[in-house]
Amino acid sequence: MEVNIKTNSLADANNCIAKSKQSSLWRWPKLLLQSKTGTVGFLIVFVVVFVAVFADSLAPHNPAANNLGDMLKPPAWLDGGTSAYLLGTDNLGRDILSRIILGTRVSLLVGIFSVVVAGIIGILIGILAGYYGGLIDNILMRIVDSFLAIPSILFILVVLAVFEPSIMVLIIVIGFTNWVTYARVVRGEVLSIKEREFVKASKSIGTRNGIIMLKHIFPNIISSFIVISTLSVATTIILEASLSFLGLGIQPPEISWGGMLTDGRNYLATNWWLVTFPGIAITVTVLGIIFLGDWLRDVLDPRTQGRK
Amino acid sequence: MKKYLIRRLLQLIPVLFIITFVVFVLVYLAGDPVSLMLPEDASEEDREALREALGLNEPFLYQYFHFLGDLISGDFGTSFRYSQEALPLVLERLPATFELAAASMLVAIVLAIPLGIFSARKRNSFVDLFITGGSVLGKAMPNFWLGIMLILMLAVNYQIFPVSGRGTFVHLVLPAITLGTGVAAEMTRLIRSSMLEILHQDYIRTAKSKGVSDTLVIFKHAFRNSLIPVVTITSLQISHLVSGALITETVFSWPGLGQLLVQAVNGRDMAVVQAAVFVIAILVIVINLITDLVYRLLDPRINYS
Amino acid sequence: MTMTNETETNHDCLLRIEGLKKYFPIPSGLFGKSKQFLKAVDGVDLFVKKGETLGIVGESGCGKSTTGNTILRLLEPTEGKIVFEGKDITRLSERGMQKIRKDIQMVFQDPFSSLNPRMRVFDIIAEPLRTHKAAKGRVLEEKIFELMETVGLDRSFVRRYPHEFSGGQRQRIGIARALALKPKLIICDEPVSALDVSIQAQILNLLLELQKKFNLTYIFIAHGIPAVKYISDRIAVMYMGEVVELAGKEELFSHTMHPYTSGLISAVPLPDPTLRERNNRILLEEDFPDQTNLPKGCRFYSRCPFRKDKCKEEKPLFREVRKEHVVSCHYPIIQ
Amino acid sequence: SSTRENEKGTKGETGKDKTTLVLAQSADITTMDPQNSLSTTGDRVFRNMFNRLFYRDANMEVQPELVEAYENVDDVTWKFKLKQGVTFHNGDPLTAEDVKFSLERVMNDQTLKEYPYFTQLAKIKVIDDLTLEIITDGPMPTLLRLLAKSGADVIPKKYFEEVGLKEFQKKPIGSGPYQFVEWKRDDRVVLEAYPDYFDGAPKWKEVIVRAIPESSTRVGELLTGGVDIATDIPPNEWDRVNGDEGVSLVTGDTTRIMLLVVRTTEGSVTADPKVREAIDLAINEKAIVDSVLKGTGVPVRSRVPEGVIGSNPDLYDAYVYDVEKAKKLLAEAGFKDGLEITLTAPKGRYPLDGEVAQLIASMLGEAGIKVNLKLLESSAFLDIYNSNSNEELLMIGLADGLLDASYSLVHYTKERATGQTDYYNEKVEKLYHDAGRNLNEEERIKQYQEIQAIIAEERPHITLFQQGSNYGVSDRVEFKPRLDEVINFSDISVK
Amino acid sequence: MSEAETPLLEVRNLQTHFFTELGVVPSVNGVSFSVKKGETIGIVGESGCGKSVTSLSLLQLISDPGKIVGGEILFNGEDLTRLSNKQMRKIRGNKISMIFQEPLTSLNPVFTIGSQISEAIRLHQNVNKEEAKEKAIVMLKKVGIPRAEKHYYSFPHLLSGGMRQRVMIAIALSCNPQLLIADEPTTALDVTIQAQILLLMKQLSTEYQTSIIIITHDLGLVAEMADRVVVMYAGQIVEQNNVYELFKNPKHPYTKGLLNSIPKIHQLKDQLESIEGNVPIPSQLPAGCKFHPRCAAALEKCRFQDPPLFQAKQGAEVRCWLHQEEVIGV
Ligand SMILES: Nc1ncnc2c1ncn2[C@@H]1O[C@H](COP(=O)(O)OP(=O)(O)OP(=O)(O)O)[C@@H](O)[C@H]1O
Ligand SMILES: Nc1ncnc2c1ncn2[C@@H]1O[C@H](COP(=O)(O)OP(=O)(O)OP(=O)(O)O)[C@@H](O)[C@H]1O
Ligand SMILES: [Mg+2]
Ligand SMILES: [Mg+2]
Ligand code: NI
Repeated sequence: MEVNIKTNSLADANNCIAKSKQSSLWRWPKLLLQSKTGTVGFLIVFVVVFVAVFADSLAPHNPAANNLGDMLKPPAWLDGGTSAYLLGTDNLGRDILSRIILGTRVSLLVGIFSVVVAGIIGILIGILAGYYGGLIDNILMRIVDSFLAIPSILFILVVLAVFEPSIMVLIIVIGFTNWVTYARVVRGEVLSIKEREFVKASKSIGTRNGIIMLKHIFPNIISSFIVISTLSVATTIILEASLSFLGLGIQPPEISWGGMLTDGRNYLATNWWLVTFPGIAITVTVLGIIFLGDWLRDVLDPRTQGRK
Repeated sequence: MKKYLIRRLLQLIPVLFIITFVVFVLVYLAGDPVSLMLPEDASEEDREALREALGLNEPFLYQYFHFLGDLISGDFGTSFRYSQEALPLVLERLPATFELAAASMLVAIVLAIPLGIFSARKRNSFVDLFITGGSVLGKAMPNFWLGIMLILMLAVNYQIFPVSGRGTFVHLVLPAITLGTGVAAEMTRLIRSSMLEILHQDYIRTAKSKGVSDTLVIFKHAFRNSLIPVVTITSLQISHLVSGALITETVFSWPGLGQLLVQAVNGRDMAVVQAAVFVIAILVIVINLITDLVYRLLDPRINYS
Repeated sequence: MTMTNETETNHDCLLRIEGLKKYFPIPSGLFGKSKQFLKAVDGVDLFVKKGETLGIVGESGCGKSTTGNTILRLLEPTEGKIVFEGKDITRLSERGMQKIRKDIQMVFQDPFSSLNPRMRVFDIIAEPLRTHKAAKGRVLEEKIFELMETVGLDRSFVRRYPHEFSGGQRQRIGIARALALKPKLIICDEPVSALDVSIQAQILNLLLELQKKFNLTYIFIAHGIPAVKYISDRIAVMYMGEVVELAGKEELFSHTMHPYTSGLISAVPLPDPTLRERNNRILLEEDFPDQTNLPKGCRFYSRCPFRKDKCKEEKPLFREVRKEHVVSCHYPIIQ
Repeated sequence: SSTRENEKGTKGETGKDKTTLVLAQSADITTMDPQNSLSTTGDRVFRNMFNRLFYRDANMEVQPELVEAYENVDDVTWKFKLKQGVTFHNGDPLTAEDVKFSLERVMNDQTLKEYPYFTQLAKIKVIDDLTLEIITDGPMPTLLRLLAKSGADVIPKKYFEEVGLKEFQKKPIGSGPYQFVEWKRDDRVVLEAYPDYFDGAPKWKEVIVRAIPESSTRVGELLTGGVDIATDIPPNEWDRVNGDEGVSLVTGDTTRIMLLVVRTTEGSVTADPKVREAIDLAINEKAIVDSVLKGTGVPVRSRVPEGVIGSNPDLYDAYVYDVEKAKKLLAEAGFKDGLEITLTAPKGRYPLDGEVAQLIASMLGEAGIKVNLKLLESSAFLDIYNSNSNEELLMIGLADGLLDASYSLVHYTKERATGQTDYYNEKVEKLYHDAGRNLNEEERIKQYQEIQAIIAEERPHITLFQQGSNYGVSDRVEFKPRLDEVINFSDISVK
Repeated sequence: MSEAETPLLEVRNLQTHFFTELGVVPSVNGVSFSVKKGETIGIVGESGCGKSVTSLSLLQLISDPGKIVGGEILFNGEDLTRLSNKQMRKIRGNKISMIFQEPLTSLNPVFTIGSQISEAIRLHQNVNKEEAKEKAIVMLKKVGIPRAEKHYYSFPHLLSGGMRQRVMIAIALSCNPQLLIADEPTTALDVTIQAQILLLMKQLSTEYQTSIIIITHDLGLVAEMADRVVVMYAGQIVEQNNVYELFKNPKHPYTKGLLNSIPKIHQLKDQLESIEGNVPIPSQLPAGCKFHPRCAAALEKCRFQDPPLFQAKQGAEVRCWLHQEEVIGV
């Protein structure tokens, strides 16, 4: 119990500050190790991010180099496979392992940043609607309803028809079609947070609305945002696969797991390895992200994070 | 209650207005339908002539208000692609779309409820982990992949179900599983977490203190409460099922709205896109309304005012 | 009503509210236009003298918090007048109000929800100072340490988050925040009802101490009657949006006149088992009128053990029955 | 299921009986108006529902269909005598008025997709019930071919005028061997035999044309006996088709040539003929055809497909490939250190188009040409193509609907090339216009062949290969693919 | 405690711990007390001192990370900690019932109050639906709910807090339990309503000879209701005595502090006494006497040695070294 310690000098106080800073730095790994699934999730995500960053040096082959002599080679451990292509080759004789390694990059980029884009729009609109209520809320929510009713595939098709598909465009487009969910969730959250007394307290001090939204509302919705967004990263990776199915995904020579799945789907019956390995990559990554998200939810929940 | 319904339905008007405008802008931006209607080797004069004939030379706003005027009198215009009235084209798809959506929802519910409850009850056990893994897999499998797999296994290899097409009940099974799995995966997780939360509620403790058995606590006291958040998500999911079944429809050559819509967008077929989005919008809003009512049915605390 | 105006001139009056009403619309109708209102506060006249503590008691939902919030214009009053230091602030612009809010601060009921869980203590206490640009940098830091010491918090706590504190400590943070701008009036909205018995006393003592030290004026809202009695100079008893009795605390307890007040007082369990069999207890029925559709007569009619026909028909006036003791009842209890 | 059930068209896809034929195509038809459809999928249906004045036999020779006799009255006037006793499905007799009505409709209605092909017709004159005259705008050596082409279908004037286009689409009536039963969009078209067909009762009682866009599903249906013939089987599915008893793969040719549209506009790097040649040399068309396409296709050096009048046999089954020389040419052109160009290509429009484009990109890469590949979804691709915003290279597949070189070679005229390839060659221009009015068939062919030889050297188009077509066919039926990809149901027989 | 009469309930050295991710929380750490037939026991103590956990332990309703790690709970001589889940269900709601603090959240919002009462009746009594309903209505009338037949079909949210709490009481009493545990039954209510509820409970206990354990941190409430009082601090009993003695002559410094820090209506003081410091966190209890950091009278010994529960004069039990001598004196 530190209640009775009287520290009179500022230096002492600063000392305490430094200590508490340090302890908060150590708190995260500690909390992480306490949760098994959290640790697993973190490890998976860490590995995936690592692979994405160092993809170029990790890939054993040039992933775009097609080798017409080595088309559709099975994985190394099967008859006809060679150790040169650990996971086999695709229909243009490209090394699947290298493609998966390189594909990590795009899939993660698209997965994460489109969620960020959606999150920014959704949070902004959700906070405004929830905080001000009344007419503003009504107008914004009608817009949200409208967007909900317009099939997202329409947006994606049209935008990709207008702009040349690139990672940037894809991120923006997916983000732009997914913001609605966030707006709804955030608005609901804001409606309850703005009734909490600390918001009233801040108002009673004379704080301006903008500041209240920024300092009081926003930090308190961020944790539930993190939880839905980790799930959403997963959905986005898969959405990219579906877009590839429609011919709207990432363009070669850019490689994505979704694109690999789509290209390989024609070979499902005959050359299973074309889709199985990118499929496993997606599943494992998604699993990792979901585990990490679940853990984050627990940690960010003040009830579990606890009164020490 | 009646007033509530009327108010909700009146809200449709601004929403539909926004939708027509957004869709019009989108399709307008998407490009020239004419170039898609003529063969690859048609000349520029041919295209210009067609444009003229279709009234596509007018300025944007003129075209929009012209469209809006027609719309108010119930006319969505004529499909470029099918040279037919757009609305009937859309409406004739509804039965197939509904059929698939309803069946997939059923699959999802039948899978998700027991799994969700089970994994909540056995929280952190091996079974829970297994179900979580399964639902992640369910989410991570793209529809086309699952659909083709199912066809290969159950329709081609074992010939239990027909490969594709729409007709009898058995035709519905594989597409419904394909589409329902993803929904089930999400629902399972949702039921699990909402169940976990409910199980910590005071009234569960009350029930236990009355001597109610564990099974009854789960299925009577907890389940209905845990459905309340599930219903909201389900309504969102149904909206997706109505408009977003495209890939499953393509794989199983199921003549639903999704295929129509994508083809219409690809062909810049303004009238059909508008009609389809309009119909989907009304459906989505009506579905939302229905879920709201169900919500109210499940939760007596909400009143209609 | 005339009475309050007279007294006001006699005393050095910091805050005066006249005929304050706050109606909450109950949404209904086609476009959300409502014809029905929940009359949370329905014609309240009060004044607070400089340096005194005005207690407000009453059941949950009787409009205590609404009154408090309306004074600070956190809620816009439906009707009535709020005069602070002789200045009518009822229709003051948002800008003008911000200046006034420097002088009126609030301490909230729930120590767990009144502090933003994601802000450090430092920032919580600094917020009013920053908002009103009262201090910066070193000065700000010094000020915050000073405030923390004033409310009995160790300055080494500045970088902690609210969840790292106990309820009593959190309430101290809330008080420090309210004190930061050296306000003239502090509205305490049930500041101790969420606290443990042993901590409650600490906070009550602290409030009294601060009052002496800074010559503060309090409006102390609570439903715990003993605590209100302990801290207040005068007490207003509210029932269904109205003040039904108002008097100095000694006067109120020794000459309780409104049947509701006496029911309230007698229902408080006394921490003395020997008094258990006391027979002067007044039990009130549990038959609340519909708050959206109040009866035209006395609002307490349905629960009053002494009700008469007149009470049903006629609304009692708020009148001074004894010196500085006003009550709105046709048949006040005269001991 | 019983035949009776199939006749009602309810559950017909079992197709195991001898009177029902089930066909699976990769896309649905879009309309029931035969003059407003350009797709092969549509043609396969209309060919069996409607008649034309002429038709093409299995060898692509033009033969009279509705015509009893005809005569070339002068350079611009043709006279036709119609067969007697031809009736529409509603029983009305087919007369010269119907032919006039149909041809005038497609000549005049600009909104019809077939309109652009029929602009050279000037006038139709009805002489009597069974005789009519067609007057062309200038000498027209291709008239008979045009009259055998899609869009020249004869529709019933009286019925059409009576019910209007909308109703006609709901219940189309033609004079062909099969009559309309129902059309469920994106699902199936059901036709049944027209017993009073003038050429004798058709073979099949019922024909179902299903739309199954996903190739593996199409193959699945074929393997499980759901369909008798499935079109567009991509090479990756061949093993499945060939490996299964009871079905086999049938391959044929098409008139579609895959080619690269090259920008020769002043200022673009490909304006230099050396660069264009280098590109051609760097691409190994044979390897592409053999590897990715598994041999369905033939490398060609001409835009005019083999089997079409005016094609140049020297340029069929031919390709140039020499990376070293390509590098040398590039160096000569001043691109010693390589150059960068953009290749726009569709994805999902033609079989394995994306893969082919990627292969080309990497082949060019080996010669030192860095390719920015733009793989576009079909409609976005067409937008680029039609708006002439193609950059250095654009990959496209062009077919020849008329089966006449004039159709293909128009691309090299100044009028058509402007903005797209910006190619201009005076000689080509002259040859093309002379040939267009030359009624001497032999001479005309020579002129066309000469144009092709020039083009093969100057390369405003770098042609890749003539595409093949693949059908999965159930062993219970006998089927021979045609060059024009049309399927005459009556040509298919039960084994 | 007289030896002759066997108590209805006897708790011996009950220990309930929570095994959380942040370590073991000994929420209840060796609690012993007994309840006689017809007796009302009050358990007081600040928030978090283990009152609720004690009561939940009695019914074996401790949920997941929590576990009863030691002690016995003898109910009619039978050790409840040894019973199977099934046997325990027969006791819950039947012989021992419980009323919880929050009347709003303790009733299931989606079922009518009637069905929630009759559920308990049907579980433990061999009656059919109709009879259960009748009985439930009788119960509703008994706890003073007006128009009981109509309210049978009401959903909880339509009732006021007081009425909901009455429903809870009706559920708890529907099977005439021998022991009623009321865990802060009135904290959510107004004093005027609270007075009614307390009266109701008193009447019922005299009518059926039901023993009551009333858990609260309101000493006033205990003074009104209880025969005997158990004072808890940090998972332990620090003082136990009959109600009159305890209020007249509190022994433990904590009890004293508690009594002094209550503002009282009828006596006036200028300065309230208060207990300095904060309630310790159960996972970080101080060594020695758990109260010593807040205790003005703490001895050196208090800092290191946990005092046992001493038998003091006037039948009191006190956990404080200051009262060690008194024991010896007896
Ligand atoms: N924002 C609001 N909208 C609608 N009704 C409200 C609102 N705020 C308060 N009320 C209603 O006004 C009445 C008075 O509420 P208020 O919070 O002032 O009561 P209170 O006396 O402070 O009660 P408590 O002791 O529970 O805090 C209540 O019936 C409440 O439901
Ligand atoms: N599920 C749990 N997990 C971890 N600790 C718990 C749990 N439930 C209770 N505790 C701990 O046990 C201690 C005793 O809790 P309990 O609910 O018995 O207190 P109480 O005396 O009833 O307080 P109150 O007056 O607030 O109801 C608390 O400090 C709490 O932190
Ligand atoms: Mg309040
Ligand atoms: Mg408790
Ligand atoms: Ni001690």
